[in-house]
Amino acid sequence: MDQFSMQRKEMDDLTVLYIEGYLDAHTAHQFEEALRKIIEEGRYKIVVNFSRLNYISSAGLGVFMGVIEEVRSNGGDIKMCCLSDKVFRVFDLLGFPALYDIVKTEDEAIQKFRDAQEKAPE
Amino acid sequence: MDQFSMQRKEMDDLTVLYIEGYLDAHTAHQFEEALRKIIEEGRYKIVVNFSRLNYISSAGLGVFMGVIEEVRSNGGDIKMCCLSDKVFRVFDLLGFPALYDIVKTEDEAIQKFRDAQEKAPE
Amino acid sequence: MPRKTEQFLLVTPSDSKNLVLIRDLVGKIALRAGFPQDYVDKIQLAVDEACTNVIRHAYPRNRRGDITVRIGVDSRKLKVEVIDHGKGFDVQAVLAKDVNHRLNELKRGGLGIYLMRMLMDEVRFDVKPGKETRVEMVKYRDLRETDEQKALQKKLIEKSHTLRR
Amino acid sequence: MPRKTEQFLLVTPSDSKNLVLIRDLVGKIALRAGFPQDYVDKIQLAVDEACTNVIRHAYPRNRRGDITVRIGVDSRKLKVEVIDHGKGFDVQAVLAKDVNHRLNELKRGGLGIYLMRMLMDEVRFDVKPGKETRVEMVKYRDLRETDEQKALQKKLIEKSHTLRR
Ligand SMILES: Nc1ncnc2c1ncn2[C@@H]1O[C@H](COP(=O)(O)OP(=O)(O)O)[C@@H](O)[C@H]1O
Ligand SMILES: Nc1ncnc2c1ncn2[C@@H]1O[C@H](COP(=O)(O)OP(=O)(O)O)[C@@H](O)[C@H]1O
Repeated sequence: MDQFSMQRKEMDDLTVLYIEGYLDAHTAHQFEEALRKIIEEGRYKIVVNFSRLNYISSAGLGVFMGVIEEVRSNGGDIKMCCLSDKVFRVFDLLGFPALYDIVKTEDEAIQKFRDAQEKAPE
Repeated sequence: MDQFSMQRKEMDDLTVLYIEGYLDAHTAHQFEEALRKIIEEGRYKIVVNFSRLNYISSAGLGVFMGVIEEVRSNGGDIKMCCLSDKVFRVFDLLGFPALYDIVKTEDEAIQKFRDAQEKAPE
Repeated sequence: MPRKTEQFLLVTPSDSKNLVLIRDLVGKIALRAGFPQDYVDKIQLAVDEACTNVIRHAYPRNRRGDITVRIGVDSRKLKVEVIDHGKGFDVQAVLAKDVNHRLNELKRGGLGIYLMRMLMDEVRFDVKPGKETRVEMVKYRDLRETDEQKALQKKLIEKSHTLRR
Repeated sequence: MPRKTEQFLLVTPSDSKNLVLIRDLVGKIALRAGFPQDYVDKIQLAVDEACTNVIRHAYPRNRRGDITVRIGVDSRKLKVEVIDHGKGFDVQAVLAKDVNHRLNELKRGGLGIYLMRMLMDEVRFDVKPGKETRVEMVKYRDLRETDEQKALQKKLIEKSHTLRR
């Protein structure tokens, strides 16, 4: 009966968060906690992999809105990959594709971070 | 959304009916029709294979009660095999194991018909 | 495990195609409330039997009524009420039929109420003919087969042996 | 496809853990009524959003109320009503906030009602503060995106481009 679960992977300064199941007002706080923990560790380059996410409601979308400012103001970003058509449609309805990098594969998301690094090396 | 389905196999004078899914008051009439059709064809040696049946209510059990007399009075029988523990428990609660041959495998059910034939050849 | 009673209510048309909706909802609530799978199976079947009776017996063919299922869960038990507003029936007469009668009638049913009583810890009927028929069933979290249930089944099995051809 | 309206009613405690029960029931009814999967997805999400609002906004923290979901299906449409008996809200004020405001507020939500209006063909609110808040949503079997829905989204997308860093 576990509706929602997550897994985390680290690659250098990059964190990939895999989310699975149903992300609604009931499970959104688990997701928010996981994101906040990553941010508190000072890791601001985050890829969220949606490949196993079946469902998202505005409560799940709100989690992104709630942390994105902090992440970006620290030179990071949240990039999203591997959304099913169904989940993408919800993002699309809300104009998220203009606000976030939403890409097809995890590699593409990672490459976006690498490209940005090359353009603006610290 | 198909809750219940069936498949039929013929071996000489024996008919095996495979039932699958949920057998309740909604689907019982489909099952009853299939059994009646077999009987109308004059085929009275019937094995019902439960291996893919997930659920049975008294409406499903009632189907057996409704045809067994006709089947047996024509020298046949309905033997049942491959019940899950859950489905067997319902049969057991109602004392069916004393009224019907309920066996573990399809081979055993078939063998029971063959043994009976040898003992009482026509 | 909820401290207070949590109440759920489902009303559907009295149609056999809705049995699956009712079973699914009741099953999810029971499982989530921490009942073990074999209890969940029993609760689902008992509720199915009560609802099947509403579908088959409560309303005349030309007037489709409703089935109301009320579920309450607390730290000790799950209670389900199955309610219809149909013609009702003579509970005493039905319950008075002993195992003997029941088995002789097996061909044409008569198993539902017996199953409900075997599967649940408490089964009560409250019939106000033409107004409301209510079946109330309780399953406790930690209670295995009662002596009454064992005795009922023993009688049935003895009887069925004598009926066996 | 039912000729007359078939009515279903589900009442659960106003708790986010019940969203999954509500979505599952509504989804099964819509699917069985012959709605295509993408419509079923939209109906489920719209109902989830309306129920999430009840859970988040309708009742004070110390008083848990109920969510009532009423579903009606007929040959033309599916209608869902989500009802609470909480504090209500000023519908005009909320609807008056244009896309501009909405996007500036994205950080803290404000997406639910917008989504409901995008996903369903008709959305109506009926608020009797302190008594009953009712959201009525209709999805027709054969109606694709309305012009209003297209215009709403166009405005939102234009706005979000200007907000993009
Ligand atoms: N909700 C109900 N409304 C009217 N009659 C009922 C109802 N439930 C049970 N009954 C009566 O009780 C009898 C016994 O029910 P049951 O043990 O479930 O067996 P069956 O339904 O197979 O006859 C039914 O035949 C019916 O006359
Ligand atoms: N059932 C309700 N009871 C009370 N207030 C509500 C209800 N539904 C919506 N509202 C009000 O409408 C506002 C907008 O809702 P919505 O667009 O879903 O966004 P959000 O819930 O994220 O604020 C809410 O903030 C709330 O004030």
